Amino acid sequence: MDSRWRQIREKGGSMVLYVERLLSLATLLLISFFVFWGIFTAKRGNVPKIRRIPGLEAITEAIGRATELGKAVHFNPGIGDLTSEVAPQTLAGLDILTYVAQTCANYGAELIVTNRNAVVHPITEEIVRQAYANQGVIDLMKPETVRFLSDEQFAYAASAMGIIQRERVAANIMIGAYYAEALLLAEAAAQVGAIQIGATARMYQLPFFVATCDYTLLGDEMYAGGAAVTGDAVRLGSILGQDYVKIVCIVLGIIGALSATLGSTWLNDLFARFGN
Amino acid sequence: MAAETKGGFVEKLQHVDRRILYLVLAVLVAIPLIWPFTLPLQVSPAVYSLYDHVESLKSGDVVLMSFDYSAGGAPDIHPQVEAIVRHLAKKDGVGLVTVGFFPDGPMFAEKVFWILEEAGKTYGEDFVNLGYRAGGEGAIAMLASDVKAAFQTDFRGNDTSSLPLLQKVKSARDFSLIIEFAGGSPGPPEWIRQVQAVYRVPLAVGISTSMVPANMPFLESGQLISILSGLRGAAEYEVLLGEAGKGSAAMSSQTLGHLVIMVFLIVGNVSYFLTRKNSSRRIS
Amino acid sequence: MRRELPSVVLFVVGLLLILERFLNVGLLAEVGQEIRTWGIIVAAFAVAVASMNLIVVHVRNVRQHKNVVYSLTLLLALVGMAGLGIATGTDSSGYKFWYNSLLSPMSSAMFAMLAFYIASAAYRAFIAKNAEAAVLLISAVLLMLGNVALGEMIHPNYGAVSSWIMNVPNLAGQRGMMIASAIGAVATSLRVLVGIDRTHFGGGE
Amino acid sequence: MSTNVGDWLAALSILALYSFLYKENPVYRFAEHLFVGISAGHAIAMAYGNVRDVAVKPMLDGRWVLAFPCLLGILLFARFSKKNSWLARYPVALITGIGTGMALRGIPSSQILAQLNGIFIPLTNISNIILFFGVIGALVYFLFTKEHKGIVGGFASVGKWIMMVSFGATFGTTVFERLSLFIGTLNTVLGDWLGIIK
Repeated sequence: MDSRWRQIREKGGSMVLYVERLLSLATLLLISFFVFWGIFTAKRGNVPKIRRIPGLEAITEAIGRATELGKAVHFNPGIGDLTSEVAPQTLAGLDILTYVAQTCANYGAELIVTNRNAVVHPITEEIVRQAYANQGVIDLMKPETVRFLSDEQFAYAASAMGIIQRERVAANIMIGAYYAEALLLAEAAAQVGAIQIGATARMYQLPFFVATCDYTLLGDEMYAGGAAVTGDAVRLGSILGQDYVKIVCIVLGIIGALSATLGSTWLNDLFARFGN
Repeated sequence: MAAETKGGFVEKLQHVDRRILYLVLAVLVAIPLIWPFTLPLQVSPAVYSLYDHVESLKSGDVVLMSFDYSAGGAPDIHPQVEAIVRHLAKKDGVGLVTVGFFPDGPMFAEKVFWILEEAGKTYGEDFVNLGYRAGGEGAIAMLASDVKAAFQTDFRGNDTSSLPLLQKVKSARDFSLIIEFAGGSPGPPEWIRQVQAVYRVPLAVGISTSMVPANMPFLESGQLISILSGLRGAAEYEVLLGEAGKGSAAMSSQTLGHLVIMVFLIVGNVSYFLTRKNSSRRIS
Repeated sequence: MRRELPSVVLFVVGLLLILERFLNVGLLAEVGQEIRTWGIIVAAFAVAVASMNLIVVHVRNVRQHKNVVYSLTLLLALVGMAGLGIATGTDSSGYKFWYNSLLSPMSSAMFAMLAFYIASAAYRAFIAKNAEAAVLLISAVLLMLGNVALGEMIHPNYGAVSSWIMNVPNLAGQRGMMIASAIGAVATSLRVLVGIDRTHFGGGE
Repeated sequence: MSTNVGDWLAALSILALYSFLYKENPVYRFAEHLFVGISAGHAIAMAYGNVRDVAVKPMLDGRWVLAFPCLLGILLFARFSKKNSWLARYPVALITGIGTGMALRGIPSSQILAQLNGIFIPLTNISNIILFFGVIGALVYFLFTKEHKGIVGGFASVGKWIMMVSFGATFGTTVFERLSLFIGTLNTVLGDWLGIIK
């Protein structure tokens, strides 16, 4: 802190506000402003449009191919639950399941949904039944369309691998929170030559999806995909707000780099002094 | 005809039973453990930085070590703890306080105390194991602001106000160095934003290898003074310490293991593209 | 009322902790300490509840005569280890014996099996079908050569190549992703704080 | 060959779990259930230690207010009853409130500002240029309301290729870590138990 602030401190007038944390507080307020403004305007009607996401479009293509080959589509909303910090990933998986189920009902393709989480299982059953009913093909839905395999991670993976290979599925769609078992599913599907679409925000698993899947949604892209498919105003507004924050960061980055290139470190010092 | 048999061989190559691949990996990784061969090992600047920091500690300094890893991830991280504690054992008058925010943490701290006892150090004066606290990031912030308020009782049931070593320590600011060993969450991000950013104490982390790339930005920005990268980090520290340990012994097995996986990658890709070219030629 | 009051509690707790960081007020620091102490206690109970869930599932298995032997093993192991830890203390040599000779090796084995899954996937599933996968696999191989001493065999200062890849392109991507996901995490936390998102409260009215 | 019971138990339990790699079998399932049970038992023992040291002991010394968080903790068990599972929302509100508050107060300075400060660098050498355009590119890739066309598309693809290198780094380090864990179990089986590792 430069001398002026220190004098105030030493004269006993203790600053109520931590001066060296002003910029961090401003950042938090800025993000809050943009996010809540985005949600507010989206709720009032002008809902933002999400950019093209290749992974999402590939789902339609994959289900189409499965219908041509007369083979099944396997879907799994990840092995996460609905209350821990991976809940948003499971939710995005369930949003996209709505889209997958509707497309399968539309094309008449056979859908198999497997679950590891006992709480998520009945929700997926309801989503698929709703989608088939909307398309008026509720008879297409069989008891084994949505299956709960096991709540133990690797026991789930072992039996899901068995289903993928026995049914020789033509498409394998994995969207949600994934851990080390994702490798087993991806390998089983690769062996039967299925088109694979993967998405997770767990960054330690993402590389293995990129290396095995034909299309991968990277990190937060799955949240945007989930919101785009369901048109959820709150989440779309929040995504718009986050975009504005990223734009501010990009502009600051450019200003900071240009100043540094011209030899001045005013922005570095500002961040270092007030950004604690 | 030749294309057919070549295609046949390549197809057979693709449908090798998974268990054969497992056997090849298991045998090739096990061999160097029985007959190790030593290989040159470059020590990274980050390991030098931590080694120099520990070497510069003076009598009266106290180090905090947090054990935030599970038994499952321990083989990749625990050899680092042994190497650094062996270095601390040589530093007279330097105290060590251990804590854990994973239920397995305190159990692994207890496993290295024999090294300190062998160097004549005693529990209570030279080292203390505070034990485990649930609550992750909140509990870390609690420890950092007031060590003895967060831990009125240590892992062995002693009253912390009666332990001589802990009288020298009130908050995180009183530690000369903090080393966090982590295999997941809470990990470096939580320690940086609740402890390093607030108390400005030198913070190093010893983490599982797969977490290193994602935490490199914290090293480059100076928020961390060092990152020890799994078993290799232990091997490098052992080189500086001049005492071979579990880290160096494993490096030759790691080398063969990596060779196996790289060969599998190459063979897998080559045979995939060969069969795809054959099958596409057959269809067209 | 059943959904509103908990949301108010959540908001007040979160806001107090945020204010504690940015305002230099003694009272706030004391309130923050008290909140965190309560948090440790409730988090400890939460660990017990998660294990209770396991007990409920496997007691039901035993009652319905479904894989009785396995469920009984689990229940006996659970009660035995918890009982021993509570009775003799988790720092007793007896407790350490069972911890070091069963729990520690078995959990390493459970995770070590992943090395095998990666090996078979490397052989069959990691195919450079598109340009992204190709760039990923090539940089992975370049770095793997650097992580073990194979790199040095190819060229004496191969280490400089792999450390440049780690310190420049890798770091750029990680830093960009860190900022983007940090903004996402703040947005998600804000929605939870003000009660827009309530997944953590579970279903039901 | 070791004569210590602990080494025998450790090695045999490891081999029982590895039998899953050959085929799912009863020995594996027995060992797996044993492992899940012991881990849960350990978690309970450590959690009990927390409640004893952080709540019960201080209460006996007069801090009776800590009875309230204990009550909150017990309310968590309401989740198992259909009718009044809403009671469990109060302890969850406390834990989630703490998690949210700690994240919101810490993330801006350490994971946004400090990282942005890292790209206020002179664009005078190739490394700094790659570092700068890589971070900006990754940020542009994660813009979801702007189509990836023109200048935005260009930056987004720079970001994507740079991120592929980062994923390659995570891929390679994960291979290293998994091998370390396997080597750890080999040390137990071949070293401590069979004694063929010097």
